[in-house]
This record gives sequence, structure tokens and C-alpha cells, in this order.
Amino acid sequence: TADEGPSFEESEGTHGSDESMATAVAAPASPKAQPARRPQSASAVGGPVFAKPPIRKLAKDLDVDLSQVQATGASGEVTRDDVIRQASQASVFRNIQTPAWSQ
Amino acid sequence: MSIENMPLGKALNAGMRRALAEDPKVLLMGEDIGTLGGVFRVTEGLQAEFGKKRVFDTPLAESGIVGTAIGLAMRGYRPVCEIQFNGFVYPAFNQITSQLAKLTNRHEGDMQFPVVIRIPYGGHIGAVEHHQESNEAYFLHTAGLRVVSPSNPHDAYWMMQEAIASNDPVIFFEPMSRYWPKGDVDTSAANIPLHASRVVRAGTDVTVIGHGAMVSVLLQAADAAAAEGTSLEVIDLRTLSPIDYGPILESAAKTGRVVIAQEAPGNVSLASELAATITEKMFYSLEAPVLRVTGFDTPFPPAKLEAIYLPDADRVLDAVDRVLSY
Amino acid sequence: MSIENMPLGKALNAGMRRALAEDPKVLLMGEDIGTLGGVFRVTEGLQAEFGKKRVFDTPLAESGIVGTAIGLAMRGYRPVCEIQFNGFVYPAFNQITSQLAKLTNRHEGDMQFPVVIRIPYGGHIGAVEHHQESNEAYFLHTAGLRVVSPSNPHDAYWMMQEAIASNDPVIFFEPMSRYWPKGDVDTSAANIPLHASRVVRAGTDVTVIGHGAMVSVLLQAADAAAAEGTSLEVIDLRTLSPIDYGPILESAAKTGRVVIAQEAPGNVSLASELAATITEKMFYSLEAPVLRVTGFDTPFPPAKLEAIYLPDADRVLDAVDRVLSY
Amino acid sequence: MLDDTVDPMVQLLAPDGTFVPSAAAEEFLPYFERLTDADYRKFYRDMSVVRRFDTEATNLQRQGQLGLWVPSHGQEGAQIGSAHAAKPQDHIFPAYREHAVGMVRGIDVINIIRVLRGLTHGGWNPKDPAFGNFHLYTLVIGAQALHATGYAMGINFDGLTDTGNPDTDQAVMVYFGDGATSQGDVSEALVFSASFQTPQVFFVQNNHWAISVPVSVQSRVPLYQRGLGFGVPGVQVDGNDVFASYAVTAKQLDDARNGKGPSLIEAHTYRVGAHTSSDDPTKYRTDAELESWIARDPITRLEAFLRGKGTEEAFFTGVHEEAADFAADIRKRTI
Amino acid sequence: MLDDTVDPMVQLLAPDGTFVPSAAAEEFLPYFERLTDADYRKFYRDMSVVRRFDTEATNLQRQGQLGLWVPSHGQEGAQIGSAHAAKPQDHIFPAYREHAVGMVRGIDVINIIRVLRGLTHGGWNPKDPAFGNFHLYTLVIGAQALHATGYAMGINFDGLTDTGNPDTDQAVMVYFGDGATSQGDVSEALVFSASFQTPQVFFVQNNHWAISVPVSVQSRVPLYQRGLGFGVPGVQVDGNDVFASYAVTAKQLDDARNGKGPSLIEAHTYRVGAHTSSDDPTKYRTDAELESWIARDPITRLEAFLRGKGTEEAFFTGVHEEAADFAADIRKRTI
Ligand SMILES: Cc1ncc(C[n+]2csc(CCOP(=O)(O)OP(=O)(O)O)c2C)c(N)n1
Ligand SMILES: Cc1ncc(C[n+]2csc(CCOP(=O)(O)OP(=O)(O)O)c2C)c(N)n1
Ligand SMILES: [Mg+2]
Ligand SMILES: [Mg+2]
Ligand SMILES: [Mg+2]
Repeated sequence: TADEGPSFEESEGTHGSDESMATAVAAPASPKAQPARRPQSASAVGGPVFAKPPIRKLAKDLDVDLSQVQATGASGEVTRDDVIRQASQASVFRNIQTPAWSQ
Repeated sequence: MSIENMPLGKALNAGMRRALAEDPKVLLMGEDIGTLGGVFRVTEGLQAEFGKKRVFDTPLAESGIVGTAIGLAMRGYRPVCEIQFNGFVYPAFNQITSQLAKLTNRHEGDMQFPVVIRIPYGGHIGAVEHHQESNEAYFLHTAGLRVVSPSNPHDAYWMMQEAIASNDPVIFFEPMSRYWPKGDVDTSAANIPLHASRVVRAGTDVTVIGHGAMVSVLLQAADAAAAEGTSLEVIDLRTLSPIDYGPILESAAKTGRVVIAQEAPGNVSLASELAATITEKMFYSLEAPVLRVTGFDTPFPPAKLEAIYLPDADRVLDAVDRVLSY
Repeated sequence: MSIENMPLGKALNAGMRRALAEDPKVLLMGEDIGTLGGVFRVTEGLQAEFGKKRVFDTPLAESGIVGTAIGLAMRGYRPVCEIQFNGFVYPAFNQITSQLAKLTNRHEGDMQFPVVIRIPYGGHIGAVEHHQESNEAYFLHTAGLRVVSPSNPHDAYWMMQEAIASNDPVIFFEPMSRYWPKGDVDTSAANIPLHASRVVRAGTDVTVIGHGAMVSVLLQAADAAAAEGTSLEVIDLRTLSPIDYGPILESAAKTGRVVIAQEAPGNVSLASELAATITEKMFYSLEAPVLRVTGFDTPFPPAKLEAIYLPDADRVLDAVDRVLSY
Repeated sequence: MLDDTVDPMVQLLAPDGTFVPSAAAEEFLPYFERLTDADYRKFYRDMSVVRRFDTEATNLQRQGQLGLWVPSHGQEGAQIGSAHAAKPQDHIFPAYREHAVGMVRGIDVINIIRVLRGLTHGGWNPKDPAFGNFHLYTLVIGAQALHATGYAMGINFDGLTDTGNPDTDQAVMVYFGDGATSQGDVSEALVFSASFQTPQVFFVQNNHWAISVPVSVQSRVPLYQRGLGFGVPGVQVDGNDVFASYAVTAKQLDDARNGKGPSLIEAHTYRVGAHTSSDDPTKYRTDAELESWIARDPITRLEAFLRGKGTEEAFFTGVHEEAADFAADIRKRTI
Repeated sequence: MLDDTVDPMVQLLAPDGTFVPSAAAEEFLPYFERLTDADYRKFYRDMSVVRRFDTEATNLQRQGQLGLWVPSHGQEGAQIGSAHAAKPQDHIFPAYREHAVGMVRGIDVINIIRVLRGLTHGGWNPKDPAFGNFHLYTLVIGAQALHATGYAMGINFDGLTDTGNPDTDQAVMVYFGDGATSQGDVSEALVFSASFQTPQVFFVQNNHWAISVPVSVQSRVPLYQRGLGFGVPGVQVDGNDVFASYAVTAKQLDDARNGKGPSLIEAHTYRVGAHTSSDDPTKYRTDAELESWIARDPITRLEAFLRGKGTEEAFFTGVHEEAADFAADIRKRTI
């Protein structure tokens, strides 16, 4: 039952390509790597977004970009009110700037 | 700097050779490790070099191997035990769990137990039952053990020496499928300590975490993702217990999206712990739940099915897509 | 309806008696279970009633107990093995993990392995080393095993019979500290199936989840919280593998806040899995990370320190406060 | 090496094929004497076919058709002799090298090929009546010894030993190697078998090596003695003597069925091939040792005996043709 | 029951205290003969003090001061005899009932109390020179047998056996019970000890019960034979005869130190008390059996011998006072 591998000497090149430490250790990410599938752009308000998952869901449902929200939570997190405020502001602006097409 | 290019198996051999040479108390013991040099030749040449009192074959009994290693440690030796294959460590489970892991505590620190247990593990070698398991979870849940696994020759060389130098017991998981690929080993200096995780590829969109053979799968996935414009940050855990959360949390804070990959079945596993802890510590930063890509919750399948069972780059990329779609 | 008030230990005894009476293939085996009726008297009277071929003492060897039970199962018997104390199951770990758990798979279903392994577990009894561990995690990670634990006499009575009737191996964890408290047992009918979790107290603010002896701690915590105006929903897992996530996710959706409590050390444990899975499935519902209240990641301490080690209502309430403060 | 000078060893055929029963053989002679000429030929045929099968499987592995092969070459005497000694109602628990035993019990050995080809962990249904109660291979050394003992406890509970009916009384035979004797599970199986007086034969094939480790590392006293301190009597047999293997096993199994409890047989034999196809035995053993064992080959020995009895050449040619056909069929069904 | 009619049993003192060496005792007599009158008294004193200690601890447990107590009552002959046979440089691996051995080796037995009081899992530092290389208790049955064997392998690697210097050569003695012999770990310890020819004595206290299970469930042959099939010779001794226990152990340890490898001693004795304070032995054993063993009590027996030699009453009174003081001191330091 004990199957053994070939000795290392015998096996050069047969068990996968050589991998040097240089490739194993990080190559810096290319600067152009702008994530195609990433839903949010960099924060306009600044810094990473802090929000608990239901707030993220709420923001998604209300079409709010969390990175644009002014966070008022105790530890800098976005609160439910913050999202709602942002959503109502956005709809106000939308109403002003882009009136709906009449049918 | 003194760089040598060698396979991981050879790096382990070189690490053990150096430990044997530097400390006369270091012993190697196990089944077929002497004349044969181990079924994977990882101990090749060491009995010839250091003699039968330093490197020796034992009777075929894993509980006996670990139990006598404990006694040797009490006597002041530093035994390095080879378990021939992952699925054969269970006969030693009592000695490891109720004895080795607890003895330092039982002695209130008066005695130390510098025993290393080497376990070749993981899939991709097409072997028969019991030969390809990733059973680290059992040892991670056991307080009193250190658990590590190198993913590349340089780490293998240094982590082996650091494990042997540890005064605590270390379960040393060797990724079998990585025994052969070569890499550069800087024999003049280790670059980071034993219990440190490491970013092996920097990225911005999703953090992907793994250990052992999974690291090369993750690097492959990162290449593929990059081609599609997604930047993965790849973290090699290196040490599975205790986990070095620093680089992990820093990365999660940056990306907000984490995928963990392992060959072991998912239920109550390393991936569960990482997902739970990362979520607990980084709750406000996560854009998506931490997703786990794991072996299935079944016994390891026959060789012809292992490709379905083992997480590959595609399964990792699928999880990456899922965390990005939140 | 036929209600009897009895302690949990007695309910297990009654459950086994009924299984023995109904199926001549059911056997009980283990150390000191015959004449003595077990160190906890859980099998008391059963050898006298069913004879030494149905209920018998074995030599003192746990691997032997489980290994021969496997052979008896192959022969068509349904052995129920007692492991005297939790910390003494490890000698049987190889037979459980590499054999019992895998044999149905190895036989591709051609043979079945209706073996029950009874393990008294948990703290609060002030015993010496190895006698108070909660080591369910090892078995949860092992695909091919069912794992259950009753928290009250009614469940004990029925779950024991259902476990014996299972054609898959079942690890049956018996909460030692609950052997004595009495409860009503309806011997006329089980109310829910073996693999079902259950809301044992409805609430609205925080979901608290546990199993075995922890359930009564959670109920205690719920009383205290109610007095302060916080409503806890308490869930008894009953079955640890596979987990019945239905009631758990429903509750988490309602409360958005979950605390898991267990006596076992937290690292790579049941609590880790629950936290990871609940988060994965209910990501958008969670107002706070799932918090875990567990034994510490150390060997189980000497008896005089167990009160510090074991999660009590205060530690649960502290976690409740923390999830509420998110 | 056979150490028959020190310990009583049952042998019927000398290595040169002459019939010279050893002193220890006496009590087993009646079991040999009931064999007919047809039985002798059957033994020869079976050993030859399984040897050829083993060669074919080794080739298939070399050609990449199997992940691994576990050769039985050299151990056919111990296996074919003991397998034929079992009755249909007996249950057999093999380790992983008992291809010859499986063949005698009726399993289609393509099923063994399927295990080593990586298609299944099992291969056959031990409950299928066609498969002669031959249980699955167990790769975890020694674990099956306890399964066998538990199974035999079940036979006792069923009241199917010592009933006086030799056609229904049952026994269990469990196979393992010299290395396996060191495992705690094997010792515990001896404890339980003695305690419950199971109808059971422990059949140890001492092929002198556990991969690269010589039997002297496992035990400094002969392995047939291992059971004594557990209350399990032992017999030592020349495993390369198919007649002796048959006679000793038949007697011990009879005793087991007749309620005399367990016993242990140490069959001295040799693994002529590698441990598995991944192994290189030249790393740890000498050509001289190998040669000395090839000189005691079980097939050659029986051939010499049969030729000594004037068996016609056509018989041997026929067996070799049958073996070649068998191997060709296996190859065809594998690829 | 002592089965000295069947198997050779080493005994020097008959149950009535008369000096009547059994046939099997002969080769051990020189070890007895080197004992002086002062040694006899020391043995008596030690057995009496540890008996009194055991009673005190039992009381402390009943009064709720200890979670559990594990009585050694009845086994003082085996323990005090064997403990005195070890040299200071030897290493001792106990199970959990070897209070008498620990006392002889120099540990302050309040440390044992601390374990059972739930204050520690350890209790003492086995590296403390004052504690006579007496290792920690091990509660997982049989596990310490392998630790002892590994330790003894280390002595060999250190070259500290068979040097010709009896004052520095070392040996290991490991204690376990009749029940423990069934554990795989104990068998594996026999395998390793034989393979590595460790300087080691396996000291089995056959107290006839493993909790409620009689030794006949563990083995149907005497336990001193257990090692034979592993290559570990065995000796059977009357464990309630402190002189015989001393002499046999001294010889076997000498052999171990002199490079003759491991051996096993089965000391026949009896657990007069309960298994632990949680146990009720009346559930599984008869008064008659208990009485028959009390009639073979090791302390009474030595007292009769000493009185036969004309030992003054003052000696006995002194010992009993010392024992009472010892117990009072333990009580004071416990509460
Ligand atoms: C518990 C366990 N440990 C180690 C192995 C690896 N292994 C497979 S075969 C073998 C040697 C077995 O020797 P032996 O029992 O003499 O049988 P043989 O192979 O010679 O027939 C070893 C060490 C295993 N299969 N199981
Ligand atoms: C591995 C293991 N299984 C079960 C137990 C529970 N147990 C404690 S003592 C004992 C009986 C031991 O009997 P024996 O070896 O004869 O020693 P004694 O207690 O008679 O001195 C048992 C079953 C244990 N401690 N360890
Ligand atoms: Mg201290
Ligand atoms: Mg062999
Ligand atoms: Mg006992």
C-alpha cells in the first residue's frame, strides 16, 4: 500500500515546473489592474468603508454607494440613518437634475 | 547569501541534516526512514551520515513511535518522528492528543516536549486510500500542539529547523505533491520566523488564503484572475496553529473580500475557524461573507476521482466571483 | 401519552432497554457495563435482564471495543459501545476514523455499520484529567459519522433509540453533568426526528445556540436577560452532524444577532463552523458578527479551575451584550 | 531464513519437492492425506495462475494502467494452501496482498485491479455469495484483525461453533504480515479473541520484510509464539510448502469451528517482488537472500513433487496456457 | 487467587510470616540475603505509613476535601518491595495507584493529594532531584508504558547500561495494572522494548480487578507470560510478600542495567479497597474473596515474620505512632 515517489534526482522536471522563491514571493500587482468586477469605486469621502452587512444590503437596495456616505457611527461605521440620509439626498438630486421623461 | 536550487523534499532533508549536525540530541525515527531513506526519500543518506543511534527504523506501530518519542524527549532528546502517510497517524492519536499535547501543561512547564511529527499530506499524487488526506483539523483543535506546513523549499528548509528547535511539540505537515518542484533556498538565513503568515502575492480586490500545496493553486488562480483584471492577494498561512492573523486581517481590511482554500473537508475545519475569526475581527470591513473552497465532506475518493474532490484554480475563481458579486 | 419523570441517565437506560427488547441484534459492550452497570450506572440492570451475550464487559482496550464492534456490525449485529470517559476515546480513534467512518463508503453501500459509540462528556463534575473533555470536534470533522447529543431526558430516551436504529455509525455524546436532573419523558412518542435542532425558548433579540449541558446554561442566561428586558431565543442543536440549519437560520434572520456557546475549546470547533456557516448563509441579516463563547484553547484544567474554564451564564450574557452593542 | 533447527516447523515437502514430513508435521498429516491427486493439481494450477496474474498486473502498472501494484509473487504457497483449507461458510479478512486467497474464494480478481487502478476503495461486495465471504482489503495495517475478531464473536453469539455439524459451523481467518504484528490492534485482537474464545485463525505471512524493515526489528523471537502469552496457541509452518500450509490451516480451522478457540499460524515465506511497484528492494536486501528464497519457490517445489509422481508434461503445458489466457483476459478487461 | 500450583511463583514468606522460599525463589535468594534487619524494619515502617496515609486520604475524600481517592490498600507489599529494589539513578513511571512507590522515591505525598484534590494535573517536578526520578501519574491506561520504553531507549543511546559500573548504570521501571495489559500501548511497549533491548522492567500489579472486571476477562493465561511471545521474559511473584517483591525486582533491574534487556514481573496482589472512592466493590466481588486476600495481607505477614524474629513491641508501637503523625500532618496540610 505504501506507494513511494521517485527519488528527487530521478524526478527532475517530471513533477511540475521549477518554482523559485522569486515567483513564490509576491510580484507587485500591476498598476493597471483596475478590478473589472468590483462594484464600488474608490472612496470619495476617504478611507475604507466600515459597515455591517445589513447596512451594505440596505445601501445596495437603495442604490447608495457606501463610499460616498458620511459615516457617523461611534467607531466610524456607516449607520442605517447615514444610508437613508444619503439615499434621500440622492433622490432629491436626481429629481432636480434629471427629471423623468414624460410618457 | 548562499542560494541553492532544490526540491522541497530535498530541502527538508537538508534542514534535518543541519539540525542533526548542530545538536547531538536530535534523532530521526519512523518506519523505513533508515536504510531506505523513507518512502519519499526525505531522510535519504541521513542514517549513513549520522549512524543508527541518531536515525533509526522502528517497529511498525505509530502509537509506539510517538509514545517512545515522548519518553526520549523526557530523557532530553529531540525526536523527529515520521508518519509514513497522513492516514496512518490515527493509531498514534491517543499518544499525541492525551499525552504529547498535554504533557507540558501536566508538568506545569517543568518538562518540555520538543517532539516533531512529520506527516506527508494532501492529494494530487493519485495514491490509494489513506494516502492523500489533509487531516490537520484534528491537530488544530488540540491545544498544546504547534502545527505548520511549508509551501516551498526555502520555507521547508528553515521551518524544519525551527520546528526541531521548538521546545513545544510540532506537527509538521509536508505537502507531498510539492516534494518534487524545485525552488531557491537561501541557506544562509531564514527570512521570517516559524509562526508567521506571509503575503506571497500582493493584490487589491480579493484576499485568497491557503497553505501547503494549495498556495501554488492560489498563485495559478491569481494569474488567471489578473488576466481578467481582478487582483488577488495571496496569503500563505505557513503556520496553522497558532495562526498569525496580522497579515490576514490587514489584507481583509484592504480588500473586504476573502476566500479560503484547503484540501481538507470543510466541516469544522481550518477554513471554518479562519472564516469565523476574520468575520469576528473585521465585521465592518467585509463586503461579502468569507467563502470557503474545500475538499468535500466525504472520505477522500479513489484516485481517479481526486481531481473532482480537490479544489483547483477554477473552484477558487468561482468563489472569487461570488465574493465579488456581493 | 405516557409520561414518566426520570433523570437523563435513567432515560438513556430505558431507551437502551427498549432497543434491546425490540431487536435481538442490539448488543451493549464496554468496560464495566455488565455487573457494575457502568461507572455512571447508565446500563444498570441490563445485563441481568438480557444476559451476557447481549450486554457484556470487554477487556480494557478501546480500539478493541470499536474494532470488534465493527466486526459484529459486519455480522449483522447493532453494537452500542460505551467509552468510559471522553478522554479515553482516543485509543479507538484509528478504528473510528479510518475504519468505522469510512467503511460504508469503502463498501459502496453494500454493507452497513450501525454502531453507536456512547461518550459521556463535558465538565461540571469536578473530576480528574481526561474525564471532563468535550471532544466532539474530532468527530464532526470526520465525514461518515453522525454525531448527536441530548440535553434532556425526553430527547435522551428517544435519541438513543433512534441512534441505535440508524444504519450509519453514530457518536452519541452524553452530557455527564445532566445525568441526574430529572425531566418528563413521553415514552409513547418522540416529537421530532433525530437530526433536528429545536428552539427551546422563543425570543426576539439575540439567538443563542448550544448543545448538551450548555442548553441549561443558555436557559439560565435567557432568564437573566429577560429580567433586564432582553429576549433571547435559545436553540438546542441536538444533532451536531449533520446540523439542522433550518431553525437556526430562521432565528438568525429574525434576531440578526447570534451567540454560540460550547464547553469545547474554540479553535477549529463546532462553534467555528456554526459561525462561518451562519455568516455565509445570512450575511445580509447579521447586525453583529456571530460570537463564540467556548472553553479556552488549553487542556481542560484541574477541577478547582473548571468554573473559570467552562462558559457560564455570565460569559454568555457578556457576549449577548457585545452582539447587541454592534 | 527458515530457522527450523530451533523451533518446530511443519513441513511436508522439502525444497526439492520430495515428501519428507518434519517431526512437527505429524499431527497435521491426516489433513494432508485426505487430499487427492486432483487437489494437488488444483493447487499447482492456482499458484501458477495467480503468479501469472501478478506478473500481468505488474506490467500493467509499469505501463501506467495502474497507480500501484502490490505483488504476491513468492507467497502463493502460504496463500493457496491456507485458502483451500477454509470451508465455504468461513469468513476471510485479508490485508492487501492476498490476491491468491481472493481468487480461491471466488472473487473476480479484476476487482483487485480496480482498487489499484484508483477506481474504488472497495472493489467487491463481501455479501455477494459468489465472493466466498472474502472481505475487502484493509490498508491500515492490523485494523482488520479486530474486525475479524468481532465477526468471530458474532459467530459465537449466533451459536454457530461446536454444534457438531462441520458443514455449518463457521470460523474466521484473518491475514496479516510480519510487520503488522507490532501494531496494537493486532495485540488487542489476540486479547479479545482469547477472552471471547472466538473461532478464529490468525494467519501471519512472515515474508521477512515490512517494506525495508526486516522482521528482526519487529520481533526477536519467532512470531508463531506471539499469541502464547495471550492464550492463543501458535504453529509454525513452511509457507512455501503448499501442502503444509493447507494441512496446518485445515486443522486449526477445524479446531476453531469445534469450539477450541483461536490460534495463530506463522507461515514462513518471502516477498520475492518489491513491496509495491513504487519500491526498490535492492536498496535494503541482498541478492543472496533473494536467491536463497527463490530456491525454495512454492511452485517449483510442487512441480518437482508432481513430476516426481510422473505427472504428464501436458498438464504443465495446459496450466501455463490457462495462466497466459487468464492474464490476457485481465489485461483486456483492465484497459 | 494465587495459582502457584500451576506456575512457578516466587515467594519467600508464607502468608503466616514463616520464611519458606518456594522452588522458584532460589535464583533470587542472594538478593534477599543482602537485606539487613534494618531493611526489614524499613519495609515494615514504609508499608505501615503508606497504609495509614491511604486511610487518611480516604477519610479526607469522604469529608469532601478530595474529589476522588485511589486507594493503595493491600498493594503495599508489591510496591514497597519493588520500590526499594530500584537504585537512585533508576527512573520510575507509575500509573496512578503507586503512592507507596512515590513515597519511597522521595516525593512528598501531599503532591498526590493535590492531584486528587483537583489543584493540578501534575503535582511534582520529576526533574527535581529530591523526587527520585519518580515521574508523574498517567491516567490514560497504558500510555506511560511507551514513555518508559522511550526513556529507556534514551538510556541506551546515552551508553548508560552495561558499562560495568553498577552505581551509574540505569534502568527504568514502569508500573501498570492487570487491566492495562489489554491496551495496545502496553503491547507496543513490549515490542519496542524487545526490539531496542531497553534496560527496563515492566511491573504488573495484578490486583485481580480492573474496576469491576476480573482479570480473567483480560487474560486466560497468567500475565507473567504476556511478554514471552514478544521476547520479554517474565517472572511471577507473590506481591503480598514484600521480600519476594524486593528480591525479584532487584534481580530483574540488575539484569536490565547489565544489558540483558527488558523483563516483566507479575506481582499477585489484591486491591482491598474500592477501585476509587467513587466505586462500590460489593457490586461485583464476594466477601469471601476479599477475606481470603486479607488473610494474605503484606503488612500482617511481615509483622508475623518480625515478631517471629523477636522484634520488640516498642518497634511496632513506634511505627504506628509515626504513621499516625504522618497522617495527621497530611490532614493538616490538606485542609
Ligand atoms: C497503520 C499503517 N502504518 C503504516 C502503513 C504503511 N505501510 C504499508 S505496508 C507496510 C509494511 C507492512 O509489512 P507487513 O505487515 O510485513 O506486510 P507485507 O507488506 O510484508 O505483506 C507499511 C509500513 C500502513 N499501511 N498502515
Ligand atoms: C484508556 C483508558 N480507558 C479507560 C479508563 C478508565 N479506567 C480507569 S482505571 C480502570 C481500570 C484499570 O485497571 P488496572 O489496569 O487493573 O489497574 P488498577 O486500577 O486495578 O490498579 C479503567 C477502566 C482509563 N483510565 N483509561
Ligand atoms: Mg512546578
Ligand atoms: Mg512482511
Ligand atoms: Mg487491576
